[in-house]
Amino acid sequence: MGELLNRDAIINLVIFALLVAVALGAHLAGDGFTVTLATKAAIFGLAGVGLNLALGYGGLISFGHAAFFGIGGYVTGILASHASSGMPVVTLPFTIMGSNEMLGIWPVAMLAGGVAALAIGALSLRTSGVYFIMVTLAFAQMLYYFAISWSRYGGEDGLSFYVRNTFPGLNTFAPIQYFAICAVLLALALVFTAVVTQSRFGLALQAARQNSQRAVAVGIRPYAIRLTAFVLSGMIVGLAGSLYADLNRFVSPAMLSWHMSGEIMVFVILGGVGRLCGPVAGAAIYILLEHVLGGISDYWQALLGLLLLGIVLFAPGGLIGIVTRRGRHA
Amino acid sequence: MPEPKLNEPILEIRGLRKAFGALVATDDVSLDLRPGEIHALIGPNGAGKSTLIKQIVGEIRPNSGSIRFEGQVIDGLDAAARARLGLARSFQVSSVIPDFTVLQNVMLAVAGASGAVFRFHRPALSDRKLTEPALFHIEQAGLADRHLVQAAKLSHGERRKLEIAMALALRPRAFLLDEPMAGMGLEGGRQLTSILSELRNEAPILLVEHDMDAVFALADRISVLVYGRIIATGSVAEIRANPEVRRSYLGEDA
Amino acid sequence: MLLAEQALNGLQYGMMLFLMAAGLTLVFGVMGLINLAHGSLYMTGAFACAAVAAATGSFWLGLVASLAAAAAAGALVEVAVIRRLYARDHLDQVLATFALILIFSEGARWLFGSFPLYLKLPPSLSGAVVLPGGLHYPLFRLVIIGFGAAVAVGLWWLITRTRLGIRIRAGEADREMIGALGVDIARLYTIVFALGAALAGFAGALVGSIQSVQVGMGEPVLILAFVVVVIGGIGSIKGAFVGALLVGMTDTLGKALLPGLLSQVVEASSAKTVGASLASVLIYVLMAVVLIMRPQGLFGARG
Amino acid sequence: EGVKVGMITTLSGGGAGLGVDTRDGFLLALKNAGDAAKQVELVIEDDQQKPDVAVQIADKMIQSEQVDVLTGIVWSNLAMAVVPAAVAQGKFYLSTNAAPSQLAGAGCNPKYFSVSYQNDNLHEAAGAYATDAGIGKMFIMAPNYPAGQDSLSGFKRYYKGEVANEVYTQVGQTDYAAEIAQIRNSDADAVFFFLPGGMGIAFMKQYAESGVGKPVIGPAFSFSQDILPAVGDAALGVRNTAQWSHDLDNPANKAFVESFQAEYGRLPSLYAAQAYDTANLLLSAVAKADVADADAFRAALTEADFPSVRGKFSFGPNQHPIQDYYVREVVKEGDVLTNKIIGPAMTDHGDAYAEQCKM
Amino acid sequence: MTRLLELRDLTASYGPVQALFGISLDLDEGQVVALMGRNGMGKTTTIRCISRLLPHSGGELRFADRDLASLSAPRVARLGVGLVPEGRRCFGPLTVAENLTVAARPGPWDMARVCALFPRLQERMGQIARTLSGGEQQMLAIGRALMTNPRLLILDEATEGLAPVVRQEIWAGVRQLKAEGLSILLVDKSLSEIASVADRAVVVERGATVWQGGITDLTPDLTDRYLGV
Ligand SMILES: Nc1ncnc2c1ncn2[C@@H]1O[C@H](COP(=O)(O)OP(=O)(O)OP(=O)(O)O)[C@@H](O)[C@H]1O
Ligand SMILES: Nc1ncnc2c1ncn2[C@@H]1O[C@H](COP(=O)(O)OP(=O)(O)OP(=O)(O)O)[C@@H](O)[C@H]1O
Ligand SMILES: [Mg+2]
Ligand SMILES: [Mg+2]
Repeated sequence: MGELLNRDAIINLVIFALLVAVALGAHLAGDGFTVTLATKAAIFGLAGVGLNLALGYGGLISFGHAAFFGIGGYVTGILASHASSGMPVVTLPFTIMGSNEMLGIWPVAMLAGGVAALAIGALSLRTSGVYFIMVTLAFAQMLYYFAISWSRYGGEDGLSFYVRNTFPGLNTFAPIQYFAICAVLLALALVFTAVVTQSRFGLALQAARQNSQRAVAVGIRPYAIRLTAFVLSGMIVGLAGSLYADLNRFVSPAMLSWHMSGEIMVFVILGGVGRLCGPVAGAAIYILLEHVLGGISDYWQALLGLLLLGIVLFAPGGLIGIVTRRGRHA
Repeated sequence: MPEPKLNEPILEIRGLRKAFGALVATDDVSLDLRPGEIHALIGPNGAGKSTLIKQIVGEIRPNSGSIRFEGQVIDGLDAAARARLGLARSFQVSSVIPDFTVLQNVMLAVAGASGAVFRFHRPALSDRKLTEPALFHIEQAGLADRHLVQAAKLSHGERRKLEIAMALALRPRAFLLDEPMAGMGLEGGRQLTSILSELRNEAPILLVEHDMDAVFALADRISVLVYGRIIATGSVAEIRANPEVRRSYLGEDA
Repeated sequence: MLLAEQALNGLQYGMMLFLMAAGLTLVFGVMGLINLAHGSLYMTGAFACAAVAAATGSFWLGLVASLAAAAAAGALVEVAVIRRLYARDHLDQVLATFALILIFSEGARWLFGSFPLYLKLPPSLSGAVVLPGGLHYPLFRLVIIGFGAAVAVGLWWLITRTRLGIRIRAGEADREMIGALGVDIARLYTIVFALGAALAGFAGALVGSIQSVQVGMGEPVLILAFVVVVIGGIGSIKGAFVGALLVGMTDTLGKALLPGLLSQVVEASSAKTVGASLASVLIYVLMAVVLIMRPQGLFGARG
Repeated sequence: EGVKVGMITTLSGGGAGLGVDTRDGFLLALKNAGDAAKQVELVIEDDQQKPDVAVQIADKMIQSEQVDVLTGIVWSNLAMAVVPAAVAQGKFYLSTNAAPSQLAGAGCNPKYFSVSYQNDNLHEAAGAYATDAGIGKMFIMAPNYPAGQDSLSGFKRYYKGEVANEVYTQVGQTDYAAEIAQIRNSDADAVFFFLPGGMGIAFMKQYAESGVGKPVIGPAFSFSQDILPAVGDAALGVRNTAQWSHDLDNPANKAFVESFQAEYGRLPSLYAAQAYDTANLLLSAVAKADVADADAFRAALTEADFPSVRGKFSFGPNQHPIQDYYVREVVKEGDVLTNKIIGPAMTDHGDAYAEQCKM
Repeated sequence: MTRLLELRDLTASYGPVQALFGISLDLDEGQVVALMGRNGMGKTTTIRCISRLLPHSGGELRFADRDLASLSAPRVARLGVGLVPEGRRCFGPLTVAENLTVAARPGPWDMARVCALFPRLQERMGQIARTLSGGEQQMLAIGRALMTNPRLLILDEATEGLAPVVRQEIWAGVRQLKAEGLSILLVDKSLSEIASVADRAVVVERGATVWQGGITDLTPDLTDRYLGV
């Protein structure tokens, strides 16, 4: 186990270093767009890392994580747009002003993601299997339709806030500096996940996934364990949503759509379920494919489909599974 | 450990009843488990033995009746809470965490019993508060040299021993074992018999078993459950002699 | 009168949903496979029908073509892809069938172009009829109710009364064991999947002829069909049927009544939009409530 | 010198048809311009109809490819995601289609031009037409999102009769039985609806089946050349409003329609016509001014000195068109369904937001 | 007597882990052969190989003069191998009647005959198999295998987890089947019952055959050595 762990750690480091290297190289070559793509990979990777906590380690196949992604995004968009208009977000029961400070926005986005995950998780976790997949989807769809018709913040048209929020000491509009912010947050999330999954809680979470009846019999409440994992997962994904909103300076219901949920899930599966850096590799490869294939043909989505299909059929452990030549992770 | 008064039952079941639709699986069952004893529960297939165990551990809720454990009424507690109080069970079909090693499985039980699973930072594998007791119980169950093997790769008999180790790790006040001998083979069965007879010194055992050789060798008392009702309770000799038991369970020539 | 018509609409919409969900239930419930590409097979049927109807001028030939094309596509997909996924968990099925959606959609766009196609009901099915009570009602919607009921009965009979159905259910319970008893489950599953696909294609052709036939038409249907299947309980034809009617009624009556009801309490102009918003999430609320009350769906046996 | 143009439009997925027409119309104008088009360097990217992807492409075109002008977005929500940031970074944006009200009123910008219309215009024209036609009571319907809400207010702005009922449908809805029942049971004389894309096709077919038979009025979107073949005969006789039609009688239009058919083998749609005009507007400005001199270039654009396929065309104070709107009727020419102009709906019409625009 | 089943030096693996290292076994038409060995020695694995649920990696596997190596599990079943697997594996959601008909093939065994053998099943025809008691499920599993009209019936721990009285019924059934001339391969831990019904025994140890011969030749020192009795 110990020796394998080391190999995993090396792979994780390599993946993360590659991402940083690509961004830095592109920056030095003056290619801002590739830096943006790397930033997108880091943000989607972060969302994937969040989902992986629930899905990979906890076995909670959520088809509704776009809800938390979108909530994080909307929190950011709403706070930023209120900051620029100077109108308070809420006046009753107490006044909340807008903000364009990332350091102020992130905690709110994570809190909102976490609270939503608590509510959705508390109800959804009563079900399991395919039912769980579908209930989480249902909750995300509710939010999606709500956002579409919520005209106050743009409804279907979405909400633009034109300038990226600020971070003390950095010019967030410079692609490489914004990448740095996202990469650091991603690294923190990876460390957090690594620590949590090795902890007692992680042990209990993985036990509850594999055999919840057994977990109960040794005095563990799977429901509480899973709900906690789901909330942590929602918080991380909420943060990713906030970063994505800032990347685009724009949020829209598309962030809440089932396509988004599906894509986050694809990053995780593509990279390797339950592997620390799997989602990062998955997101990076997905974005790379999207970008490269998009140049080849108008019908590039079909090529993407074929590639994904090939990976499922012939590399069941995901991309990292190919590298380590092992099947699905514990 | 505060010992309860001698012969005061550790587990007292009173008037338990559970119906699945029209089928009454547990029909007004009352039963005691006393310190230091092995109390065997036998009865035909479908008599309601497993259902009774599931009610005691809190996996399913009885329709009526009450369960006291070490003097405390536990009817309102969920399964996890009962496990933490020291009700350790094994499953009719063995149930372990397949991808975990033997050690991780038992550590999980140690962690669960301590009630402190919401610990997020410290690596569990190097937590000596978990590993030391776990290794001790693995040794107790006779799996010492197998603690780094993945549970899925254990043979049937080893898996049953792992279940015992996990039960021990709960530092139980009572064991509830559902057919531990099933599929054990002759030799494995004998080994398990000797482990169980040791175990009764740790805590009393409620033993559900169809292997009559084992039951007759181990049990201090036997209760016979038929169609959800206890039709007889007594010593091995009394039960073997009971004509009703011979007819409905043991068979004519037993 | 309006309420009666809306109730009939709800029934009809439910039947339409059932038609769309029937194939999914079969594959999803009976074979335990999450098939996100169900909507693509639905689209395949609609496109095949439109293409053949345009080429031959006969809607009926198109309908036959939709069955054939979707069944063939289904069989191909099963043999090439799905067969390798039964033993895997739901995640791999999700990813693989997600990939299939991309392939099907872009394939259809490549073959048929980006613009919607023309598919129209034949004169014998179109127009309105007068029902007892003087209600004018489109004939085709009555036909849909008929088809829906027929498919429901047919499927129910197939699954519960025929040996094929018994074998399929046995295979779902224990795939290896049914093989050890001499039943070639692989071939059986190909047949079932093709049948499910054919039903999807058939629904695509029927429903497509009063909706739009275009790339991506299967996606909203897919989600609705999943909602229906899950509300009813996975693996239950009866459940899918009841679920479909429930969803149909809820959606139709919600749309028809909510804005009006709301305008009693809030100011009229926002009542329209707020009511419409509420109506659009109503079925998801329904699903969430059903699953929270009964986590295994209305008629589901397993968790 | 010359100008570098970035076109962001939808070329894959379900909505690709509109983007393809936009691209083809634009390319055709460049082709027809001959040598003059050498001044224009064009890069085209697919936005997949996703706002976030559109933003990222815009960033790329602005940061890496240093385009001067952006164009091509079909959908309002994508435009809202891209345009404000693009013009804030000093780029011109010429809209080939989407023209949300936010960008016409308080959010107007010297670098933003709509060459198509303002989103409300076709609905306003429909309202005006309904008034002119003396329709006493209307049933009006649109999807429940901002563009839908704008469309009904646009209609009501110029409709003087009584609104019998106002219904918002679900975005992406495919079954309209409930709404049709409400139409049947209302005392309205006619129906106005705005249901873009597949929603409109589904509604029209189901409406025709229902036998309700009240006349239908709509904006051109559901009767555009790309959609008509799919709606089929159900569309026959429907009155719809547009600022352009392939049978508009002017030389520029004749040349456009002919060359489009010759080049692509199909009739052009509204989107193709708008993109064609956009390209010609751009060419006219490039001929007069250097894009590096933003004020001069803007002035050249404002003149709108190009042969529009719409006949007369000029910009209002908010740089949205002032133009004529027509009522068209869906007819069959031989086997092909298409639109025929039956008369004007509004002349020299601007939009309701211009006065909020402070430039 | 003709040779019905013949295994020569069969080897097989679960993924990278080899489980069988050389199983040899002979079974003649009409014989009852007991496969014996301690826990985890490869009895069930051998049976899975015979049913082609697990591909063997080496050695020879013949049934009714055919090499089974290239045949699928359903083909082998249709050749006449009827399996009563470890753990019963009745089709839980199906009724008793459906479980019996699901794989029925024409022959002397039909519903009526199975019910005559196990009258209890007759009473429970419409019941969902999942809710049967363990003993009834075991009878159902045997009945289900018989309905395929096998030439060889394989019973893997068919009496595990059953009440003594039910066990006696099952053994009575097995004796009756033998009397009717059916060939049977069985695994069980009750030595006395095996002795009363089997003709021959095959003893496996660590995935290899270590002894085979007539049941009467299975001396106490052999059982002591190999079975730990
Ligand atoms: N969830 C349930 N729903 C309906 N019936 C049930 C349920 N669980 C158990 N039963 C029925 O209750 C009765 C008792 O079952 P139980 O498993 O307790 O028997 P048992 O005594 O343990 O039998 P065995 O010795 O065969 O394990 C059986 O008839 C069984 O079919
Ligand atoms: N699915 C599996 N994957 C890996 N190893 C397995 C698997 N099934 C069995 N084994 C291993 O193969 C060996 C033989 O197992 P098998 O089940 O054939 O034994 P058996 O003789 O039937 O024992 P029992 O009396 O316990 O049923 C054992 O060492 C076991 O651990
Ligand atoms: Mg039991
Ligand atoms: Mg075995």
